[in-house]
Amino acid sequence: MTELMPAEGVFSLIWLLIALPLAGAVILLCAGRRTNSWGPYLGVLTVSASAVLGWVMLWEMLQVSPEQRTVEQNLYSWLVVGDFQADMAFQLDQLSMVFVLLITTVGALIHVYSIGYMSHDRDRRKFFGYLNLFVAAMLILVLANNYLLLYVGWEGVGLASYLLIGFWQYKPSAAAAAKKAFVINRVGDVGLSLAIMLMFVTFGTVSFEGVFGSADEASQGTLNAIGLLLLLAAAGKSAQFPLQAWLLDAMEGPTPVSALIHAATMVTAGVYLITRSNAIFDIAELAATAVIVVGVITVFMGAIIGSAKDDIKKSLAGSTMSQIGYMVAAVGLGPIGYVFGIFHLLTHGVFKAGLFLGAGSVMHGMNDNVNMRRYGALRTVMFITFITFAAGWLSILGIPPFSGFWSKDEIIHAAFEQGVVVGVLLVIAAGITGFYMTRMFIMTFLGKARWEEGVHPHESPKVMTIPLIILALGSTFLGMALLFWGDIESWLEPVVGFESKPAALSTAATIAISLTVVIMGAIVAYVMYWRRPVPIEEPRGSWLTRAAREELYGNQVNDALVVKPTYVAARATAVLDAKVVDGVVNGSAAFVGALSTRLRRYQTGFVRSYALSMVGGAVLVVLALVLVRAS
Amino acid sequence: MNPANYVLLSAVLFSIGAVGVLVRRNAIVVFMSVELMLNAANLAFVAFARMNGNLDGQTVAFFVMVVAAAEVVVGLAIIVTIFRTRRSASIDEPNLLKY
Amino acid sequence: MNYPWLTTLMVVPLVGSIVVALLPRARGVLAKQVALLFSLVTLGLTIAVALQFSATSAERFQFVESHPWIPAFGISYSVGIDGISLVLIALAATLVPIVILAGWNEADTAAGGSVKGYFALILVLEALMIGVFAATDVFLFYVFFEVMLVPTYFMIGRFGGPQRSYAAVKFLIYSLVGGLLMLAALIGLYVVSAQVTGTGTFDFGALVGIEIDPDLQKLLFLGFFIAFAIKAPLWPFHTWLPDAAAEARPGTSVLLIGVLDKVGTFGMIRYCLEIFPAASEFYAPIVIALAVIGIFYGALLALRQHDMKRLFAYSSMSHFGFITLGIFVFTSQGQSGSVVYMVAHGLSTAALFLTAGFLIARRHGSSLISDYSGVNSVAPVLAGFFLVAALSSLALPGMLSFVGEFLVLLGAFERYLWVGAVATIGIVITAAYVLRLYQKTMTGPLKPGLEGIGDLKGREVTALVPVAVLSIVLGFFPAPLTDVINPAVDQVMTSIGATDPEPEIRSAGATTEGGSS
Amino acid sequence: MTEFTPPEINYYAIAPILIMFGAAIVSVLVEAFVPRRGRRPTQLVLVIGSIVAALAVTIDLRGTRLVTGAGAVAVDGPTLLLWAALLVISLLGALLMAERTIDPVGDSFAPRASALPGSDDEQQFARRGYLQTEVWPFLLFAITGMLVFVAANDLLIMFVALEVMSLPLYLLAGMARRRRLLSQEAALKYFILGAFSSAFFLYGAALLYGYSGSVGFVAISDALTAKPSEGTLVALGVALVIVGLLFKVSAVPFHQWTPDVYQGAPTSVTALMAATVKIAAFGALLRVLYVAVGGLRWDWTPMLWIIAALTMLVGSIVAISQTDVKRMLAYSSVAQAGFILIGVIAATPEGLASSLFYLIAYGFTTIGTFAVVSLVRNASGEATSMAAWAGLGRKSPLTAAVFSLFLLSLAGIPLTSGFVGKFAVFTAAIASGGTWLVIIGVVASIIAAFFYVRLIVLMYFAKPTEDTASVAIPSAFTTIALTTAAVLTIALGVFPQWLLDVLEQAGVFIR
Repeated sequence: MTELMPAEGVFSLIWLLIALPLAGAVILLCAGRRTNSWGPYLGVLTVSASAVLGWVMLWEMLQVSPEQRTVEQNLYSWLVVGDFQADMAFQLDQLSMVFVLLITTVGALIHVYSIGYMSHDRDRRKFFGYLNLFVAAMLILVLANNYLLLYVGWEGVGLASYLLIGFWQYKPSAAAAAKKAFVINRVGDVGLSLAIMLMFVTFGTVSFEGVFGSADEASQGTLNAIGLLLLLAAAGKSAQFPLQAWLLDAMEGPTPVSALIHAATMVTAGVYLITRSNAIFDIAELAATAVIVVGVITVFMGAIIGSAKDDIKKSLAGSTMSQIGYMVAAVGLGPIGYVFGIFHLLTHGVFKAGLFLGAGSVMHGMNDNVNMRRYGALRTVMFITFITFAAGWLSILGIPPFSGFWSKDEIIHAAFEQGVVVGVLLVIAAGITGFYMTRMFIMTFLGKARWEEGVHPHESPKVMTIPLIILALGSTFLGMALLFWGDIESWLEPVVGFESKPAALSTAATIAISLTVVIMGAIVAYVMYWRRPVPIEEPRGSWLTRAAREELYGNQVNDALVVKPTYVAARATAVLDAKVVDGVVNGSAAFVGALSTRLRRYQTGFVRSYALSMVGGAVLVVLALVLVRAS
Repeated sequence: MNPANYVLLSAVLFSIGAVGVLVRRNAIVVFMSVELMLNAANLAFVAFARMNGNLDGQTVAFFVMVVAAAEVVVGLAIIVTIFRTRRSASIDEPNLLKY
Repeated sequence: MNYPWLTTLMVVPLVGSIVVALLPRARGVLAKQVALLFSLVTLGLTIAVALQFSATSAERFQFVESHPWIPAFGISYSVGIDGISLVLIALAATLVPIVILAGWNEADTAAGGSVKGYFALILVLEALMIGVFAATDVFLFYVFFEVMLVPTYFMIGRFGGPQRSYAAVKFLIYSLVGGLLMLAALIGLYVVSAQVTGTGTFDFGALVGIEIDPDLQKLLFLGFFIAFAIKAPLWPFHTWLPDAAAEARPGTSVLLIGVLDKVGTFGMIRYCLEIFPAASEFYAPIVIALAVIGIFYGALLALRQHDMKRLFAYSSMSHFGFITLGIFVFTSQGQSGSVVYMVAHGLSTAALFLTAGFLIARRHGSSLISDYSGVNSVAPVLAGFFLVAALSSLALPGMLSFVGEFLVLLGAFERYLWVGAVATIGIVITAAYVLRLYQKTMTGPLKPGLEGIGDLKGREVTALVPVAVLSIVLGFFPAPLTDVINPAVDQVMTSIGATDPEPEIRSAGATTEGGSS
Repeated sequence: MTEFTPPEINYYAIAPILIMFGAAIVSVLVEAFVPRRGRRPTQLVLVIGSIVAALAVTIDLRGTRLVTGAGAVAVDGPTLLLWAALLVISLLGALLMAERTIDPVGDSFAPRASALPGSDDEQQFARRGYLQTEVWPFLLFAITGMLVFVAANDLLIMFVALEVMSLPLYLLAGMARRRRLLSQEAALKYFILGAFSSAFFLYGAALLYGYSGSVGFVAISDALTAKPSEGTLVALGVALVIVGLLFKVSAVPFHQWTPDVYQGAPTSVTALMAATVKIAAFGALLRVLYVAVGGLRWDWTPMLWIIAALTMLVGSIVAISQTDVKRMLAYSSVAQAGFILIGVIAATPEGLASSLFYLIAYGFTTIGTFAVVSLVRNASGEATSMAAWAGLGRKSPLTAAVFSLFLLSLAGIPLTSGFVGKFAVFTAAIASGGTWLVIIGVVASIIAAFFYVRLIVLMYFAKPTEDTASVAIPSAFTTIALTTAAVLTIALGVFPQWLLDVLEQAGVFIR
C-alpha cells in the first residue's frame, strides 16, 4: 500500500477539477435560455481549465517518486452515522490521474466539437450544461477516495447520460432510450450498493484505503461476493453482458454524447471500478474468472452486432461494447492485465471518440442520416473526416504502429499468458473487428455514392474538424507515446501491482497471429462490400445477421425475463390491492351498512313489539343473573 | 294459607298483565294490563309484608296505588288525545315512527 | 433557557389561523398574505430554536416545558425536543410557507370552502404538527395525533377533487380506527404504569424505564403500532392514502404525506421502540416483512398508475416501507437513515406534488398521465423542477433522499443481509416508475391542447426553489441533520438495548469510535 | 301499639328538592289563577328563579354527606353533583323551551294539546296567539322527580321519583306544535312502555323486599351479606329492578322507545329529556348497583357486560342507516349509554367518577346538539331530514361549526369533553379488568364515528341544494343555552381537571 500524501501545492486544487465543470453546469442549467449565446463557450472554458489543471498536476506528479504519487484531499466528513463514515475526500493517484486527463482532455475536445455540432439547437446551453455535469460527475467517480463517493459519481454520470441520451426529448425514441439506459444501469447500481454494504459489514469501512488494506483478511466467499457485485455494477455501466441492452439505444443522443460518454469515458467506468478494486479481484478467483467470462462474451456480442448494423452509430456502439469487453477481459486477468486494460481504455477512448466524431461529421454532412447504405464515396467530399476516420479505423484494427495495435496486442498477449482459450477467443474476435470496421469504413467512404436525393455532403466546419485531427493524431501516436515514452506499465505499477509472467507465446508470434486474423477479417469485408455493390435496401441476411440486427435478442430476453414479469406482477398487485386489501376495508364498511339496514327493521314502530323485546330482554337478564347466581 | 302462595299468585297476575300488554291491541286494555302488573306487585308487597312481619310492604302498596292513579290520569289523557285524532284506540295504528 | 420556545412555536400559527379566520370573507388575498407572514414567522422561530439546540447536550430533551394538565390521570403538558423531533418540526415549519405560497390560488376555485378557511386550516395544522413532534407526554402526543385529523379532514373534504368526500371520510375513519386502538393501548399503558410505579403517568421519560410484562407489551405495542402503521401508511393499512392524495389539493397532500404521515414513523421510533422494547424485538420480523412487502407493493402499483397523484401516493407507500424498515432493524445506520429519509421524503413529496399540482392546475385539474406529453417543450422550467423532484424521489446520490435510503438499506443489510439485499432491488423499480412518469408527461411530442399552458411563474418558482435547493445541498452536506439525529438515535438504541453489529474485520482504516469494547 | 316517632328530616339537605317541588305547585297555581297574558313571564321567572335557587342551595350543600328521612334520601357527593348537573342542564332545557322567535307561529308547543290537529279549535287558538304554559309545571315536576330519583336511598322513593319524573315527560313528549301526529304517537309509546317498565321495576322491588324485609338500600345490602345463599329470589328481584332502570337509560334491548320518542317529541323536550333523564337514570342505576346490590357485583357484571356491549354495538350500527337527524341522535344516545355502562361495570370509585364525568359531559353536549337541531328549519318547521342539512356549512358556518363540535365530542375526538369522558371510563374499565369490553367499545366508537362524520360531511362537503334548510336566528334563550353547552364541551375537554377534582371530592355513595 502506498502512503497517502497530503494535498499540497497544486494538489490542494483537486476539488477545483470537479468544481469548474460543476460550476459551469450549475450556471448553464439555472440561468436559462439567455445563456444560449455564450453558454457553449463557458462550457468549453470550464472543462479546458480542468484539463489544463490536470496536466499541471501530472507535471507535478512526475516530479515526485512513484511511492509519493498518491495524494489525498479530505474536504469534510460527508456522512457519519454510528461506525459508518464516508468523507467528501478525493484521492489522486496514478490511475485516477490517467482518467482525469482522459476525461478532461477528450471532454474538452468534444466540447469544442459540439460548438459546431449543436450550433443550431435552441437548447444548446442546456446541452453544454449537461456535458459539464457529466464531466464533473465522472471526475467525482474517478477521484473519490471511498466507494460511497464513487457511487455518487457513478450515478451522476448515469444521470448525465440519461439527460444527454434524451436530449432531443421530443423524440419518443430518445426519451425511451434514456429511461432504458437509466433503469438498466440501476440494476448495476444495485450491485454497487450491495457491494458497498457488504464491504462495510466486512471491513467496517468503505474507504479504498481501509478496504484494500485488509482485503486479504476476508474470506474467499465474501470477497467473491463483493467481486461479483462489483462486476454486476461494471456490467451495467460498461454495457457488458447481460446488461448490454441499453448502449445501442443510447445512440439516440447527439453524436458528441456518444463519443464522450458512450465510447470514451463513462462506459469505461466499469473497467475503472474493477481495476480500482484490484486488491479484491486479486484474491477473489471466482469473481476474476467471471470478469473474464463476461468480457469475452461481450467482446463477441458487440462484434457480431457491430457487423450487422447499418446504422453507423449503432455499429460503432457494438464496437464499443466489444472493445470494452476486451478491457474487461483484460482486467479479469489479474495484475498482468490491469495495465493493458487501462492502456487499451486510453487508446480506445481516443480513437473511438475520433471515430464517433467522424461519424458525427459524416451525419452532419448527410442531413443526419445514419444509414450507411445511403453513404459511400465520401472520401473526396469530406477529406479531413476521411483521413481522421481512417486513423481511427487502423487503430482499432490494431495495425502497427497505430495506437490500438499496442494496447490490443498486449491484451491478447496477456490472455495467452493466462490460458490459450481466452487468447484464441480474443484473436478470433479481433478478426471480426477487422471485418466490421472495414465494412463500415468501406460503406461510408469508399465505393459508389448511394446518397439520398437532395443530400449534398460537405466537410464540417473547422470547429469540428480540428478536434477530429487532434484525436486522429492521438489514434496514431498515443499508443507509442504511452508505451515507450510514458512507460505506462511502471506508471500504474504502484496502484495495480503490475507483474510480468513468462509468456506462453512470444510477442512476435502473438503479433503475427492477430495481425493475420485481423487482415483476413478486413479482406472478407473488402470482398463483400467493395467488390460487390452495396444494396440500398438491406438484404434479408443469414440467421446470424438477423439476430445481430436484433441485437442478439437482448431486448426480447429482457422483456421476457424482467419487464413482462414485472408488469404482470404490477397488474396482479393492482388487482390484489383493489379487490382484497381495499376490498376488505370497503367490504367491512359495506357489511356494517348492511347490518345496519337489517337491524333497523327490528324497530317496527309497533309498541307491542317493543314491549315484547323488553320482555325478552328481561327474561334474558333474569336468566343471566339466576344462572350466574346458581353456578 | 301459606303466604307464599300469594306471592305465586302475584307472579301469575304479573305474567298475565305482561302477556296482556303483548297481545292486546286496544290501548285501554293494554293500559289496564299494565295496571294489573302494578297491582300484582302490590299483592306481592303485601304478601311479603306478611311473611317478613313488618308493615313496609303495606305502606308501599298505598304509595303504589296513588302513583297508579296518577298514571291513569296521564295515560288516559294521552290515549284520549290519540283517540280524538285517529278515531281509534288501537295501539298498532300510531305507527309513523319506525326504523 | 426559560422562555417557552416550543409553546411559542405552536401559539404563533394558532394565532395566525384565528386572525386569518376572522378576516372578512372577501379579503382573500389579505388572508393569504397574513397566513404567509405567520408561517414565515414560525419558520424564523424554528430556525432560532434550531440554532440554540445543542447537538452535544447530555440532556435528551431540550427546551423542556412541563405543566400539570390533568393530574388526575397523570397527564401533563410536557414538551421538549430531541434531534429527531427537531428535524421534523423544522420540516413542518419549512413546508408550510412553501405550501401556502404554492397554494396561493388553490382554494380560489375550491367547490367546498372559503379561501381564508383553507389557509386558516393550514396554520392550525402547523401548530398541531409542531405539537405532535414536541410532545413528551404520551397523552399529549395522542391528543395532537388525533386532533390533527380534524383540520386535515376538512382540508381534504372541503378543498378537493370530485371524490373528496369519500376520500376524506375514508381517511378519517382509517385514522380513527388507529387512533382508538392506540387510545385503548394508551390507557392500558397508563394502568400498567399505575401498577408499577404506584401513580399512573403519561410522562415519556418515566414510561421508558418501566418494566412491562412481555405478553402485555405485545398487546400494547400492537395498539400503538397499528395506529402508526395506518398513519405511515404501511402495507396493508394503506388504501386510504391513494384516495386522499388523489382528491386533496396538492398543498394538502404535501402536508399530509410530507409531514403528517411522518408522525406514524416518528411514533414508531419514539414510542413503539422505546416503551415496548421487548415487544418491538418480538414483532420486528413481522414489521420488517410488512415493510419489505410495502416497498415492492407500492413500487409495483406506482408502475401501473394512470393518475399522477395516485402514483405519488403509492410511491410514498413504498418509501414508507423503507423508513419503517430502517427503524425496525435496530441499527444506528438504519434509524438515523430513517429519520433522514423522513425529511428527504417530505422534501421530495413536496417537490413532486407541488410541481405536478402546478401542471395539473394548468390543465383544469386533470391528473391523468395520458393527458400530458412533451410538457418540457413548452414549460422547461416546470419540467426541470419535475425532474429534480423525480430524481429526489428515486434517491439519486447527491440528493438527501439518497443519504436516507442508503443508510436505511445499509442498516438493514448489516442486521439481516438478505432483507437488505432484497430491499435494495426496490431501487430499480423506483427508477422505472419515476422515469416512466417523466418520460410520459414531460417528453415526447407535445400533446395537443398543451400549447398555451405557459411555464412556471415567479411565485411558483419561489415555492419550489427552497425545496430543490434543500434536497441537493443537504444531500452533499447532511451533517446539519445527522449531527442532531445521531445522538437522539443513540438514545433510542440505548433504550432498546440494541447495538450495531460488529464488522467481520476491524480494519485499520475504520473509525474506531467505541470499537475497542 | 308502638309509639309513632316521626322520622328526622334534615330539611336543608333536601332543600333543592323542596324548592323545585314548591315551585312546581306554585306553577300549577299560576296556571290556575294568573291571567293568560301574565302566565308566561310569571312561569319563566318562577322556573328560572327556582332552578337558580335550588342550584345555589346545592352548591352551598357541598361537602354534605348524610342520609335523611328515615334512610329514604341520601345526600352525598354524587347526589349533589348530579343535582347540580341536572339543575344546570334543566335550566338550559328550560331556556330552549322558552324559545319563541325561531318559529314564526310561536313556541314549539301546541297551543292546546287536547285539540284535534288541524281543527278549527286549534287554529283559533293559534290565531289568538295563545300559548301553552302548562309545560312549565310539567317541567318543574319532572325536575323534582329527577332530583329525588338520584337521591333516593330506598326502592319506594325511587319508584315514586321515577313516576314523578316520567309522567310529566310523557305529556311533554306529546305537545309538539308541528307534526302533532308524530308527537302524540311518541307520547303514547313512551307512556305505555314507560309504565310497562316501571311495573317491572316495581315487581322487582317487591321481590327484593320479600328477600330482605325492607326496601332500603342499606338493608338490602346488609341482607345480602347476612344470607348470601338464597339465590333465586334476589336474582329475580335485582334483575327486574335493573330492567326498569335500563329502560330509562335506553340500554339494548330496552331501547326501542328512544328513537321514536326522541324523534316525535318537540325538540326542546327531546333535548331536555335526552340529557337529564339519562343522567338521572344512570344516577339511580349507579346507586342501586353500588349501594344496594354491590355485594352481588360478580353476579350482575356478566349480564351488564353483555348489555353494555349490545348497547354500544346496536346503537352505533343502527344509527348508520338513519336518515333523520333526531333519530340518528337518538340511536347515538343509545350507543352513548353503552359507553357509560362500561364505567358503571367497573364498580370502583374510579368507575363511579368516570361514569359521572361522562354523564355530565354527555348531558351538556347532547342538549347543545338538540338545540342546534331546533334551529335548523324550513317552511314546515324543523328540518330533521338529513337531506335538508346538505351544505349547511356553507350557508351557516357558525351553526355548522358548533354542531360539528358537538358531534366530534360525541365521537370522542380529543380536546372535547366527550373524549375525556370516554378516556375516563375506558381507564376505569381497564384498571378493573374490563379490557375486552373496552375493545368492543373501541370498535363501537369506530362505527359511531362513521355516522357522526357523515353528518359533518353532509354539512360541509355537500353543495347546498334548494332543499337545504336555513338556520333560524334564535333569541337570547337558545343562544345562551347553546353557548353554555359549547363552552362547556370545550372546557371539559381542554381543562377537565376541575371537574375531576370535584368528582374526587364528591367521593363515593354514602351507605
